[in-house]
Amino acid sequence: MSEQDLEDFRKEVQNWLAENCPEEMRQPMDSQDICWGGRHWKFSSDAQKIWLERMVEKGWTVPEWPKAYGGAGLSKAQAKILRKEMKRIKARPPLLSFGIWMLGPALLKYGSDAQRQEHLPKIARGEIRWAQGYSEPDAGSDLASLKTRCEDRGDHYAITGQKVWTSYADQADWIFVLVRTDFSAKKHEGISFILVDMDQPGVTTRPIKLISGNSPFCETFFDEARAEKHNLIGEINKGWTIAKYLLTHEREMIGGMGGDVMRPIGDIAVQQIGKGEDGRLQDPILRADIARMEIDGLAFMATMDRITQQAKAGGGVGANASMLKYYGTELNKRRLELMMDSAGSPGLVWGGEGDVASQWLRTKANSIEGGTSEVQLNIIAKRILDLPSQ
Amino acid sequence: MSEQDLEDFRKEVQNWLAENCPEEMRQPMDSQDICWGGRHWKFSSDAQKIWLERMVEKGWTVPEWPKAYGGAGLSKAQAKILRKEMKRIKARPPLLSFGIWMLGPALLKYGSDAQRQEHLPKIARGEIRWAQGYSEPDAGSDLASLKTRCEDRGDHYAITGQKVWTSYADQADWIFVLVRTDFSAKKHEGISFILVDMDQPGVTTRPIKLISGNSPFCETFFDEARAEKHNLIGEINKGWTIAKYLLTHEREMIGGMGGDVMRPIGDIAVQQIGKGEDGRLQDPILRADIARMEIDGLAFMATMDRITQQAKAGGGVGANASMLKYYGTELNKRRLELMMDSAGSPGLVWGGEGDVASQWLRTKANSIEGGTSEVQLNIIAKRILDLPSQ
Amino acid sequence: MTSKEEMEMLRASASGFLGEKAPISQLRRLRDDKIAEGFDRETWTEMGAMGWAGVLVEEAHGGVAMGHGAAGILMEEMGRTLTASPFLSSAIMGAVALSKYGNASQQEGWLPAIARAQKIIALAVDEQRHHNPAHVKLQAVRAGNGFKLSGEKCFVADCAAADGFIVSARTRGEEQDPDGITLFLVSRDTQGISVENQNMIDSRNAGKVVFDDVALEGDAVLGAVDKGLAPLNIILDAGRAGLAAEMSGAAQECLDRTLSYLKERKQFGQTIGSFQALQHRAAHLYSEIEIGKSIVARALQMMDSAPEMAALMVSAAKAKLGQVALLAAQESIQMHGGIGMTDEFDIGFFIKRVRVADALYGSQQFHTNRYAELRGF
Amino acid sequence: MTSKEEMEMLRASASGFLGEKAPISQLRRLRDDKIAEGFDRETWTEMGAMGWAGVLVEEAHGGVAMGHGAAGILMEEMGRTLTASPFLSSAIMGAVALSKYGNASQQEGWLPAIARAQKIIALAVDEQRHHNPAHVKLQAVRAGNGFKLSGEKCFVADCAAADGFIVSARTRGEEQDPDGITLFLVSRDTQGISVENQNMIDSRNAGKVVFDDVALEGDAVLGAVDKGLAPLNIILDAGRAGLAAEMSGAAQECLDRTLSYLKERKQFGQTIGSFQALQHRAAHLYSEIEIGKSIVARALQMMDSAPEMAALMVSAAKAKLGQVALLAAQESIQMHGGIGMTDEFDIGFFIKRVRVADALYGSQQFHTNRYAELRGF
Repeated sequence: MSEQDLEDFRKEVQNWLAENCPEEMRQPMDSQDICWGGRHWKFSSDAQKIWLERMVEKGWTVPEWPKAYGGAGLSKAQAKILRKEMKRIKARPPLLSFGIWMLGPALLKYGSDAQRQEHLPKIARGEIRWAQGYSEPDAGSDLASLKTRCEDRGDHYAITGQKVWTSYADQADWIFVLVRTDFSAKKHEGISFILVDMDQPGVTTRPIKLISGNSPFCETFFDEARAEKHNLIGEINKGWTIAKYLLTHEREMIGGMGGDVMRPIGDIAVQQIGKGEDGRLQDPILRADIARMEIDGLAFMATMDRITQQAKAGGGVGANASMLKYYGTELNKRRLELMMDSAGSPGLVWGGEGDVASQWLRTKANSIEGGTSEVQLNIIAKRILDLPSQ
Repeated sequence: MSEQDLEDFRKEVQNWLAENCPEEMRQPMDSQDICWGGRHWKFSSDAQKIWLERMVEKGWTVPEWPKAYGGAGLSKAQAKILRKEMKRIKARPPLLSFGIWMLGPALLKYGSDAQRQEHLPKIARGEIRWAQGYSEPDAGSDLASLKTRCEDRGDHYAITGQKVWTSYADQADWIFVLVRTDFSAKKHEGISFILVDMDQPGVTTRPIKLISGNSPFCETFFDEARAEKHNLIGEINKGWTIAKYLLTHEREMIGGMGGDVMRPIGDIAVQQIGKGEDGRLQDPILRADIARMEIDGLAFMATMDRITQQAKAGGGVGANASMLKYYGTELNKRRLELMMDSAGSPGLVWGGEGDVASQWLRTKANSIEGGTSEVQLNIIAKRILDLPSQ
Repeated sequence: MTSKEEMEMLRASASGFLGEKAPISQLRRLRDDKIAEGFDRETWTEMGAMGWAGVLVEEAHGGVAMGHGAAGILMEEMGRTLTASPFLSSAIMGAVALSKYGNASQQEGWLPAIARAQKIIALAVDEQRHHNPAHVKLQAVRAGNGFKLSGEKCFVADCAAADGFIVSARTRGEEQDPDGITLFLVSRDTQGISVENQNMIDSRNAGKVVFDDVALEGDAVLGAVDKGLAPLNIILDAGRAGLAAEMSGAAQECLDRTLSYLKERKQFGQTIGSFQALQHRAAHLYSEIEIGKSIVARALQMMDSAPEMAALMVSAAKAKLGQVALLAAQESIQMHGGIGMTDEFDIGFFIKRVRVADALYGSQQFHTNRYAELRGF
Repeated sequence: MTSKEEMEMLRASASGFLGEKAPISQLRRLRDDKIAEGFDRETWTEMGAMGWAGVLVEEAHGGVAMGHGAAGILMEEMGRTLTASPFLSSAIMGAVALSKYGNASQQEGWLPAIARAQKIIALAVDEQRHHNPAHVKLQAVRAGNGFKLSGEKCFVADCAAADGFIVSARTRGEEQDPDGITLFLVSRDTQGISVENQNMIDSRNAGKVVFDDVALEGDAVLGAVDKGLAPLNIILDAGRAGLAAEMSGAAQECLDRTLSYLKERKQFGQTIGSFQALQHRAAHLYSEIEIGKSIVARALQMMDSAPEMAALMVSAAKAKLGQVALLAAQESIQMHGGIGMTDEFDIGFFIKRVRVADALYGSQQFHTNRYAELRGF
């Protein structure tokens, strides 16, 4: 596509957004303003509903997906323009979901055309909300030791077992699950990837209350839950390949949250603590800690850019996703520790000052979810540094 | 011994020192003023010679050793008084040596009376200078894998192999060596502890130049070196017990060097860098680092005292020697890094300002010699925290 | 002073009592039941009966006068069980304030009741988001024989249950002037005092106290008029040393619980405690905690032997233990993995308490800076 | 600006040349032979022939004008081999100073010779133990048409071989006054200049330069009278970004050598690189180095695109790389064990160079503080 074509596209996007993005959807949002979609979704406003419908119609909830599956078939360059233009007018995302982030990419890569046809458009339109069923109580870092059993019952599969850390499973419609289909094979070789409708008696969920007081995750129990045979993705017993793909994908996303690390906390500290006559933050020790943290934050952001660009040039991010995930999440933890240090006593009150305490506690999970920091360090040591196993 | 007896002893010591410690021996010393003794020792002054002779006569070079072996048979309380009184008048130690620190304690614990009789008085009198032969090129952290061969030749043993990190071996007269006497046994069970006269053609030494430019260590080569049979200490093949005892002993000594950690570096920095109008060190970032380092130094010193007192109350220091060694040496490295930071460019010149650069480089060995930090952490994990092996 | 043996007996009895009567499940219940006072009255009464509340009160006033070393042992054990009580506010800081600076009628009126856990004192000192005892705006204006107090204090621990407040007020000078600060002992029921509880992350009680034209007699002054900052710092140092002791107990408990988990949890076919990287981190944490305990012991000794000279050691201890306890809490969550993030599991209570304990009466940054200032650099 | 492909070609050719002609053994020989200049003339001449010395000089003056990104690649590769040369002093800082602030006769007189490695410029800026460019006592007093310079500079890198010095002098105001600093370009052979080499731990040349009533013409001024501090900081920022690049190369080399050793050394019957604790430390170090490289690249980009606005990024890079390279050097000695402490083994050369590179033109503490000041806190 020529520069001119892209410029035309930009104009078209600008015009369309100007006309179609409701004013209310251009306001700053917090977590309860997110539109997750799903069978039981209650729109928080007419504007939210209209905005989703209009974007769905354009295929812009999933702009790079093929038109056949509810997308707009945009090129990377076009999609970037769309993102930029939306950001320029501060348009809220019309729809967020694990379907868009996780299952969609997996189906596009490993699904059959029929499977894509069945599931992708519903994701694009926000009709079905998805959860992820990976970890189990005894399969955390060692995910491949999972035991959820999936048995062939002729015309369908029956699933029995327990998953944990299933995000918002209590509000989800369907779940993509890693299951064991062969108990006699080596642990990585008996795993399959399957889609399960949660609207059945065999599936129950229970929210997990976290130390932050919130419950974004659930335990999900399968008791002879039914899955249709055509909903097994890829080959049977080859689900680990898909799992690994999605883990790397997830890692990049979580590492990407490191974007937060550069929200300038020096400025926040100046507001909260004030400066002395010498123009320096009045807490000299905290000042040193914040300066070091900000420098690492700058360096990390520059690394995200550099590695993303290298990836675009070919070869992908590879095992460096582990490095980004490790460093970004540890940095974010440091950042929130310093936010707490800066906030002082108002930060120790639940719900006080941007709820910094909840944010702080939430970050402690960053270095656990999507593979712990220790797992990432193992991966770096083995795959990048080529150090031997014991 | 009653309080009154101790008071009388203190008076006696005071009087004796006042009369007998030469004025020159009460001046601050640096490393070239140390008296190491030995066959080829050249006294740096008459005063050094007289001071040694007088102290030897009193048995006060090794005050707690029995009189029969050249000591004074003092109780712990008396020895403490002697140390205190010497410190009060700033008396230099009359004699330092690996014989006093290392071999002496080993012989007192594991030697026969004849062996003690032969070697201890010469150590006490500074007549024989000892070196330690432990590490080998392929047996560092894994000391027990040592390969220096010791063969029975009927009336004597013949030793062949190579030792490294033998302190000042080029100036030593005798060496205590860990050798393998049984190559078929398990690695800890074929090791013996033996004393070797270095004044023979079968023993040669070569100084190792260090990154600091100094050469306190040597390589020592044994080529059919002769050792008398009566100079094997303890039982044959049971030398590992003695080695372990001395390693713990050495660890405590090196950890004890942590005493350095509290030489107040904040004051040095103030001298070197100056204070601003706010009364604070002019480098605000370094100030934060130094304050944290000093606090850890205070805490570490308090820990040395606490654990030494616990040890006196019975039970010994035990595996906590590893904790002290680990923490003390890492702290000392941090301390010298900050000394370099504070010194600025004059610290980057060889021999500049108290030769801080050499000291700084020297500290890098602290966490390697006497068992690396990694080995100490392994010991803490296994012996104190009771964590399982793989 | 108390003998080594008595100390060890005290520790054993405290550990037994707290483990049985006031374990973490008690704190969880206090939280879930939204008990405004933030502690269990019955447990506190029992602590009083055992003499704990009088640990720093002279025998003449009904205490047991065992000293700061003993108080530190109790704090350390309470740190292990995260037992909530007004011990720090009342039995440490309240007792020190009244014993050292109270007049005869203040002492008689309060000390015996403090020692028996019948009355509770809370310290109202902070006015800004960060601790800074020299920053006092709350005004005390002379009125007749006495004073009128107007202003606000925040982050007042145990304000909900307090029967009396020790308040720092400005009787002269500007906001940051070290001179011109006066301490007052004020009964809770005095006209014009209102208390606003806050929902703290450690589930204990703290909040704001507003003084609206509170009229006091002249004998409400604690110590000397205008000269309150030095006494206040000694009162605070007693509390800071106590908090350091509490954090050392909390850190040790985090380590112990983590070690148990490491020995039990299996991944990749192995006990995770056999992984060397985790072993080294646990061994490092062990070392830090040991180092921390020693400096706490020193600070407590100094509070017993020469409290006027204890500031350096107390700040070192408070700064070090803030750092160590946060490290311990963070490492314990990380090594527990996902389960450590769940509210159902007790480990998360530690990080929340440690954060509050670190901030209370000066964060690690505050005390690192104070240490450097006291050292003259 | 130089294309990606040209950059990669430059890196490959630099790596090849340095590995063959100027490996660490060259530095060892320079040290052992006590070569006062601290670098190898022949190698430097070859660098000139390859165009390296003119990397920042315009083509009109005989350079190749490839920019700071290219200069950074050369510094990074020289950091890997610890190649000593006056590249930083002359080809980076000297070239920037003259290109940006030199008058026509200064440019014509020096730039072509700099670009061909025929003349060497050194920067004489520090007067105290710590870098502080605003602190200038060295006096430049007006005398006739020109100036007389009196005073001393220390830690002047490459002073032994310098043909000319860029000197910061005070033409007005007090010691710390940012205003009143003037830069001069002074030929080495001017009457009154004496140089005293010091025996530096990195085996390169640096020393003191004394100016004793040095008489200069008015056209020896570089840039504007009294307004030298801002230009000086841009010249310094070029050097600082270069040093950060050098330290990133040194850090990477330390890691690479350590990884090789970890894969080869056996203890306890295992390759020590299989121990998880060492793996995690190596992986952490790898991450830090990657992070460090990115900020160096940013700083170099800024020097190319908007040098007046590069200060923040340059200080971030210099501070970060000082920290990362010292970590890398320390970890590599520790992981090599005893052998890492011996002079015979090359790894010890890195820690000594990194220490000097960290201190030169501002330590990590200096730049962390400068970063915070530029950020306004």
